Amino acid sequence: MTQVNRLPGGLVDRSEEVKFQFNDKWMRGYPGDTLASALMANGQLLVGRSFKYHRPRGVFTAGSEEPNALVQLRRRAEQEPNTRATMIELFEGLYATSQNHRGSLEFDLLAINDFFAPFLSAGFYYKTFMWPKAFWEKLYEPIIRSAAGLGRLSMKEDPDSYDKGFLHCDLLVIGAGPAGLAAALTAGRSGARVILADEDFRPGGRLNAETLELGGMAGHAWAEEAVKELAEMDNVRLMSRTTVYGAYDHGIYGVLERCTDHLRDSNGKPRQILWRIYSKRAVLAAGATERPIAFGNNDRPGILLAGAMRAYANRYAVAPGKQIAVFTNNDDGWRTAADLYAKGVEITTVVDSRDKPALLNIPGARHFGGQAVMDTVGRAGMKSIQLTNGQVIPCDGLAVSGGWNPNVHLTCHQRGRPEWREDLCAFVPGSDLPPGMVVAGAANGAMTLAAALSEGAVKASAQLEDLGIKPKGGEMPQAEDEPRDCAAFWHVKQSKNRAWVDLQNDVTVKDVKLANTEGFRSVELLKRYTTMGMATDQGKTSNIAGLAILAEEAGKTIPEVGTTIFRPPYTPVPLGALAGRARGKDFRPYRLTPSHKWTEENGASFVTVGNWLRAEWYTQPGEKGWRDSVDREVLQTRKSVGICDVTTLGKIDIQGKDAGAFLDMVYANTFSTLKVGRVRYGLMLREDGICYDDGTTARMGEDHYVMTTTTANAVLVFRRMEFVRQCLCPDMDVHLISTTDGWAQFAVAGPKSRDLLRKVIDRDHDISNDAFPFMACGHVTVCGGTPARLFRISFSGELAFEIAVPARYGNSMMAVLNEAGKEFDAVPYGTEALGVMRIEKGHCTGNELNGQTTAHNIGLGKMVSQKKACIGNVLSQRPEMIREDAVRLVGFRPVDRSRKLIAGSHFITKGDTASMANDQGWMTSVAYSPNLGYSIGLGFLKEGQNRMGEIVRAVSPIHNTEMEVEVVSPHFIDPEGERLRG
Amino acid sequence: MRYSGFRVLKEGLTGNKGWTKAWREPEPRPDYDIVIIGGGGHGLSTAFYLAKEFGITNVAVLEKGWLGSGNIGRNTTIIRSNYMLPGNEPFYEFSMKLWENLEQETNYNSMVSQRSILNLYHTDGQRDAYVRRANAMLLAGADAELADAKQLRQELPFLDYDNARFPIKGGLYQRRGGTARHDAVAWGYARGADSRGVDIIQNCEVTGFQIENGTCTGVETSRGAIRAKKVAMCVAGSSGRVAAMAGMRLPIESHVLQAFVSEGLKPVLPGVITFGAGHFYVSQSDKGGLVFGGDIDGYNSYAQRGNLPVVEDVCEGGMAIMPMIGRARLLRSWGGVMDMSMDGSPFIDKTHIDGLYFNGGWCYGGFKATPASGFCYAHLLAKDEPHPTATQMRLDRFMTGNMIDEKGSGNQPNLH
Amino acid sequence: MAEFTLTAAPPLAGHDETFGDTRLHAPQDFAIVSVALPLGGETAAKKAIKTAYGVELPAPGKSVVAKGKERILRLAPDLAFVFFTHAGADAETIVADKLKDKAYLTDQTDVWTALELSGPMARAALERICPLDLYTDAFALNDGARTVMEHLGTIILRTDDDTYLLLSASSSADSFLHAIETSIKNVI
Amino acid sequence: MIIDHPLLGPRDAAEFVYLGDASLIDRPDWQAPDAMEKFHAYGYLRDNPAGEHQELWYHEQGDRSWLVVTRDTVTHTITKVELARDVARGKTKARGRGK
Repeated sequence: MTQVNRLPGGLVDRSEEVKFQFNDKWMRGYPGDTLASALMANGQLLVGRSFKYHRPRGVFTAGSEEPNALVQLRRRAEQEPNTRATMIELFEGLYATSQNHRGSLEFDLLAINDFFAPFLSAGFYYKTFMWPKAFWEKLYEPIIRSAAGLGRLSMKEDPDSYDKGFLHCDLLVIGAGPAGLAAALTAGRSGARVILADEDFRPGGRLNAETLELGGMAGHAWAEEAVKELAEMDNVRLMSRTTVYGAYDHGIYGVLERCTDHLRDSNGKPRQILWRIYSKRAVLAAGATERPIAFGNNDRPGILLAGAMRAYANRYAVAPGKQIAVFTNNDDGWRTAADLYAKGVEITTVVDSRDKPALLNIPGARHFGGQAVMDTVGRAGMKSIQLTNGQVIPCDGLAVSGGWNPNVHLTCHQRGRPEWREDLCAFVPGSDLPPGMVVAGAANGAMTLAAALSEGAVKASAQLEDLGIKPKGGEMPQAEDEPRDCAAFWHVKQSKNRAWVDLQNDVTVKDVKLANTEGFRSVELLKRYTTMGMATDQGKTSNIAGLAILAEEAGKTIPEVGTTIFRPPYTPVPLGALAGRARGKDFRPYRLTPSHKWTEENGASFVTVGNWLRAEWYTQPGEKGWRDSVDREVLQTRKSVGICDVTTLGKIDIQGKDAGAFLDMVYANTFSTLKVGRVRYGLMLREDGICYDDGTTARMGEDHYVMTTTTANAVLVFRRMEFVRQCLCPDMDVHLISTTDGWAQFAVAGPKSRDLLRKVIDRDHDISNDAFPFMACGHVTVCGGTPARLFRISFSGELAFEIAVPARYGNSMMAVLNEAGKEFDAVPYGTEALGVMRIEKGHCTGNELNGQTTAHNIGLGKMVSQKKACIGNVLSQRPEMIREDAVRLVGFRPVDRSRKLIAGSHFITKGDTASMANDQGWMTSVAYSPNLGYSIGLGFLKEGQNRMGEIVRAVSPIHNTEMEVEVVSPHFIDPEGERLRG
Repeated sequence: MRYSGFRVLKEGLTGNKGWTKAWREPEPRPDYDIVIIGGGGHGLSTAFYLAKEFGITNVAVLEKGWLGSGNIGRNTTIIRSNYMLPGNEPFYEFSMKLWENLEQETNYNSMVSQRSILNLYHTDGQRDAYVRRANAMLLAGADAELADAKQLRQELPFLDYDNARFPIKGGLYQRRGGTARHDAVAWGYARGADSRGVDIIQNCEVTGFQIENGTCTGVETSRGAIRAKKVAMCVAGSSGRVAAMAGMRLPIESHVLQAFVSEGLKPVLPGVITFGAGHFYVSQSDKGGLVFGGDIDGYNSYAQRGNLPVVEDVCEGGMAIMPMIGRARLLRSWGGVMDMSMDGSPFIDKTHIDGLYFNGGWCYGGFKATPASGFCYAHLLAKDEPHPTATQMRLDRFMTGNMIDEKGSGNQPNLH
Repeated sequence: MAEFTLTAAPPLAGHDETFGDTRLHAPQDFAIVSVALPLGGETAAKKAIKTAYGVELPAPGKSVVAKGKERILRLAPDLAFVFFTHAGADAETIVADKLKDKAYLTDQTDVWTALELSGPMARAALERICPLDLYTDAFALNDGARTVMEHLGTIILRTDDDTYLLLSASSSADSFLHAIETSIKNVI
Repeated sequence: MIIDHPLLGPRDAAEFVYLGDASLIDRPDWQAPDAMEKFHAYGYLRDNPAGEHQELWYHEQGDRSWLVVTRDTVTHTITKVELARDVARGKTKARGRGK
C-alpha cells in the first residue's frame, strides 16, 4: 500500500520509512507516526468492529480517549489486546491485528447483530433468556460471552518484565501541554523539585496539533525549546510516555511509564514502570477532550472528532480523505476546516448548528448555519452526509465537534464533584479537589492558548509560594486568545437512524431515551442499564452527551441530573505493571533456614511454610515414597536420635526489670515465678479469650527471657507484645527484639540425644539429668568455645534438647550434629516426621489452634489464670465458651486398624444420620504412626473428655467414605511423659 | 408488565415504544406497617419476600440515593455457599437455593450463572481445612468437590503450576457457585416488590428515629416523618451512622474494600477462582471484563475509595497464579464501604428497642447473601422470630461467647 | 581440642560485584548489637554511651560514627544499634564491656545481612525499591531508617554521598540480594 | 496514605499495620464487678464514626512504635499523630491523679 492520504509537512520524520503490518498487510509510515496516523496515511480507515453490533469502525480521536481503533498489538505471548492505535508509536516491524470480529475485519459474520438491533435495545437481556432455566449456563450465556469481550489474551505467560519505583517532588505537573509546560518552567526556574509527566511521546500537547503561535514561534517549536530548557535543569524530571493514572491520598499519585512499548524489543529491560510519586503539590494540566454530536450513522469510518482531524493533519500530516465536511457547534470546529484547507485538503462544507455567519472564510467550502448533519451514507467508508435541510453532500471524511470537556478525571479520584459551566457547556473541576492539587489550562476551563499559558504559570507560582519557595521566571510568551464560542448541541433530533452516544459499547440516543422511559433516571442507573461509559474509554467522549440527553428527556438541566465521577485509573493500566516484579518465584521473598545448604545436599524435599522453605523429609537411597522416609525418621528418632532444624520458630528476646510481670500479662499462665535457668510452656490468648499462640519461654537471667513462638505467628505475636508494652503497660521497663534469624536452632530428640550432644557441647558443661533436667535452659559453648543456648524441651515426647548457635554456624552445626550422631545412627528429620511425632504426643499446632479454639477445647482451661490481669482471661469465661459439652481435643484410631484416617472428617454419633444437625466435631490432624502401626488422629469432639472408648463414625462425604473410629486419649505414646524426663 | 422473549420480539418489531416503567416512583405515605431503611440489595429483597412470602405489602423502602446504589451496585458478583460453620452454612445454602430460582421468581434475568467457584490450596494444612469445610457443605446439603493439581492442570491450564512461589496443590470446587449480574438483582427485586405494592422511595434519607418509651414508632426523613409499626435497618456500610441515630453502638467497623475490572476480553475464565496464598479472586463477566478483588484496605473508612498498596497487592496475587493476565489492563477500580463485623459474620436480629430491627455486618460478603438475608429478615419482621437458618446471627453473641468466626481472626474486623 | 569444629558461613559473605562504576558488596565481619535504654535509666545509658564511644546518642533516624569507627544508629526512642567490625561471635560481650549494665543488649549480628551499595547509579537503583526520599536534603549523610523494600524489612543508612548501607533479615538474604541486583540491572 | 510520624517524619502508610479504634488503649480493670460487660464493650463495640477517628497504627516496617493517629474516615485527612506510649502514659497519670 502507498501512503495515499499523506499530506505535506507535519512533525513526522520523512528521512526514513518504517514498515509495519496490519492484518498481515505490509504498510509504511514514518517515525513520529502513531499506528492510527500510519493506517490513515495508507488509506486503511476501517480498523475495528464495535462491541455489540459489530459495526465497522475507524479511528475517531488522536489520543487516549479513543473508543474505536482498538487493535491487538504484537503477537504470540506478547500479544496485547485492546490497544489504542492512537497511542501506539510506530516502530519497524510493528505487527497489529484488528479484533472483535468473526471472519475477517471486512466481512464480520457477527455484523448480523446490526440487523437484529431492534431486538437488542438497552437491557434487552434482562427481559428474556429466562426459560428454560438450565439454558442460561448452557446456551444463552456461552453465546453472549463469545460474542462479547473485545481482544484476546494470548493465554501465555507475559514474557516482559515490569518494575516499580518511588519518586518524590515538590511539584508534580500532570500534562506537558501549554499549561503544563508553563507550570513546569515556572517551578523549575524557581528551583523547586519538579516532575513533569505526559502521556504522549512528544511533549507539547495540543501545541503539536495546532498552528497557533507563541511569541512569534510555531507552538510545537516553542514546546521543543521549553522541553530543552527543562531537560537541562537538575531539579526537573521530565517523563514522557508517562500517564498519571490515579490521585491517591496525601499527594501520592499512581503513574505508569511506558519504557519499551515503542521499541520492537524490550531487550531485557522492564517494559513499563509503575511509579508512586509522592508530591507536596500538584498541578493538573491534563487538557480537554473533544466530544461528538449524536446523529444518524455517526459512527462510520472517516468520521473523526474535529480536533483529532486537525491533529492528524498538522502533526502527522495525514487526512482521512480528500473531501472533508465539518460539523460543529462551536468556533473551534472551524479551525479544522481552516487547517485542513491550508494543507491542501478540499473542504466541501462547514455545517454549524449555530445560525451565525461563517466564522472563517474557507475557499470552496459551503457554509450551512443553523443546520445539522442528520445522517451519513457509506458502510465501510464515508460517501455522503445528509443535512437537516435534506441536502445530501458527498464527502469522504467528516469532522465533528460538539465542544470540549475539560479532563477533570483526576480531580474526581477522591470523590470530588465537577461543576457545570454554562458558558463552556462543560463540567469543570469543582472546589473539592484532592488536597494539594490545583488545575490549570483547558483542564480547568481555560480554553484558549493565552489563558492556558498564563494559568499554568500563575497556578504553579501559587503552589510554590504555599511551599515557601519564591517563584521566579513565570513570564510566558505572547499568545493568542482564539475564539472559543460554543452552543450546547448534543444530538440531532431529526435523525431517524440510530445515533450513537457511546461508540464502543454501542449505546444510542434511543437507548438513553428507553432507559429514561423505564425509570432508570439517575445517571448511575442510566450507565448501568445501558452500559454507557463502561467501555475501555470509560465514556471520555460519550458521558456528557448521554447525560445531556437524559436531562432533556427528564425535563431537567444537566446540573440537576448530576454527573458521574471518575475513578482510577485515568487510562487502563496493565496488570503486569501493577504487579511489578512480584510474580512467579519472586512473588514473595524466600526465607531459608541456616542449614538449608546442608539439607539440600542431603536429599531433603522442601515444603513452603509461610515464606520459609523447610525440609519436609530426607530421601534415602532405596526409599520408594515419602512415607518410607518419614517412617524411618520417626522410628529412628524414637529409637536413637533425630535432628531437626527448628530455626523458623519465632524467637523474641525480652529484657527489663519488668519482663516477668510483662509476660504475666501476655501469657495466660504465670512467668514471673519461673526460676532463672528454667523453661515453661506458655499459652497465649487473644483478648477475646481464644488461643492465639503457644510456645516455650526460657528465663536466661533475672531480667532476661527468651520466648519462642510458632513459625506462623512470629511476626503477629511480636506486634501484639509491642502493643501490650506500649499501649497497655507503658510504664513497665521491658524491651523486645526479635532474634529469630540470629540463632540457628536444632531439636536433638531421642534417647541418645544427650549422648550426642555431649560430643558437641564443650565438656565443662554438665548436661546430665540432675544438672540439666527436663525444662532446664542455659548458656553453653560448643565445638571449642562457640557460644550456644541449650534448652531441655521436647516436642516429640522423647528425651530431647534444642540447641541454638549463632546463625552463621547453623549449616556447619547441622553437619557436625549429624557427623557426631553417626555412631548412634542419628537421622535428620523434616516437618513431616515432626508432625507425626507431635500427633503421637497429642501436641497442638495450627490445625488445632486455628483461631477458633479455646483453652477449654484443648483441655487447658485451668491454665488460664484468673488470679492476675492477663490478655484474654476475662472474655475466656463467657458462658458459651466454657460449656461442658463444648468440643474437646481427643485422639482417634480406626476400629479397623488397616484404615487410614482422614483429616477434615466430621464425627457422627453411631446410629445418627450424617447431617449438619448431628455434627459432633471434626478430625484436625492425622498421621500414620510407625510406632503403633496404624493411623492415628487428633480431633475435636463434643464433650470428648467424657467419651473415651466410644466408637463414633468419622464421615467424609467429600471422599464418599466413612469409618468407625475409637475415641482415645490424644497422648498415643508415653502418656505419662517418662521418656522426656529421662 | 411481564418480561419475556416474546415481548422483546414484539417491542423490537414495533419500535420499542411499548416499554413501561420498571417501577413506580411513589411519594412517601405518612405511615406503613414496615419501613425498611436502605434500598440496596438486602432491603429490596426483604421487601420482596415480605410481600411474596408473608403477604405484607404495606411496606416502604427508603433509599437515600438511587435504588441499588449501595454495595449491590458495586461488588464482584460472586455467589457461593462454601462456608464451614453451622451458624453460616445452612443460611448460605438456603441463599443459594433461592438464587437458583431467582429469575423465575422475579421475572427478571439477573444472569445467575452457576459457573463454579474454586478455592485453591497450597499447603497440606489448607487442604485439611478445605476437607473439613467441604464435608460441612455436603452435610448441609450443598455441593462440594475436591480437585488435585493434576485435575486442575487439565481444567485450568493457564494457572502457574511450575514456577509458582506457592505451588498449587489442589482446590475446593463448588460447582453451583458462580456469579450474578449484581445491578439486575436489585432491579429484579425492586420490580418484584413494586409490582406487589411495596413503595420504593428513592432520594429519601432517614435523618432520625421516632422512639417513644423504648419503642420505635417511625422515622424522620428528608421527605418528612413516616410512622411505622416496625422499622428495619438494612444499610450495610452505613450501619454505624444510622444505628447511632438510635443511640446504638454496634460490633461493626466500616472499612473500604476495593474491587477492580479489566478491559473486555474474549472468554478466558470458566468460573470464579480464588488464590489461597495471597489476596486475589477473579471471575469474568459476560461482557468480558475480568472482575477481581482481594483484601480490604484495612483501615476504617467511609470514603468509598481506597489506596494503591492494596491495588498492587491484589494484582501481585493475580500475576502469581495466572501470569497470562499481565497484558490485560485494569480498567476501573472502585471502593465500597463494608460493614465489617467483629467475627466476620452478619446480624439479623431485633434490637433492644421494640419495633426496631437490624440487618448488617455482612462484611465484604453480602452479595451472595442477598436472597436469604431478605428472606430471613422478612421472616423475623413478619413473625418476630428468627428463620431457622439464621438463629445464630444475633447481636448479643459476643456477650455469650457464641461467635461465628469462619476465619478464626478474632475481634479484629480488618482481619476477617 | 574439641572433636568437631564449626565454620562460620554468614549469608552473602564475600559478595562483591560491580556494575560499571556501581558496586554492591557485603562488608566483612559486620557486627551489630542492639542497645535498649532502660525505662528510667535513659540518662545513665546515654552517659555510658558517651563515655564508651565519645559521641552523643543521636536522635531517632540519625547515626553517628564514634571514635573507634563504630557507628551508632538510633532506631527508636529506646533503641539503638551499634555497628562495628568484629569477626567473633561475641559482639555482645564487647559492647557489654563498654556499657556495663547501663543498657539491655542483644546480639543482632546474625539476625541481619548487610550490603553496601555505592556508585553513581546507587540512588537510581534504590528508587525502584525504596519508598523513602533519598535526596540529600531529605536523607542526609548518616541518616538511617527502617523501611520495606520488595516485601523485605530493610534498614537503610547513608554512609557517603553515593553510598548506602542496607540491612535485611539474614534468612531472606538471597531474595534481598536478588532485589537489589535486579534494581541495579534495571537502571544501568 | 502518608502518616507523619512524630519522630521520623512522613512515612508511607504501607510501612504501618492498622489495628483499630484508639479506645483499645483504655483496657478495663479485670477485677471490676462488671468486668465482663466492660470487656465486651471494650472488645466488641465501636463508635465507628464517619468523621474524626482516633486509631492505632503500628510502625512495623519502621521503628516499631504504636501511634495514635487522628484521621477523618470520610476524607482520610490526618490531623494529629502521637506516640501511643505517650498517650497511654498520659492516661495512666490522669487516672493516678483521680485517685
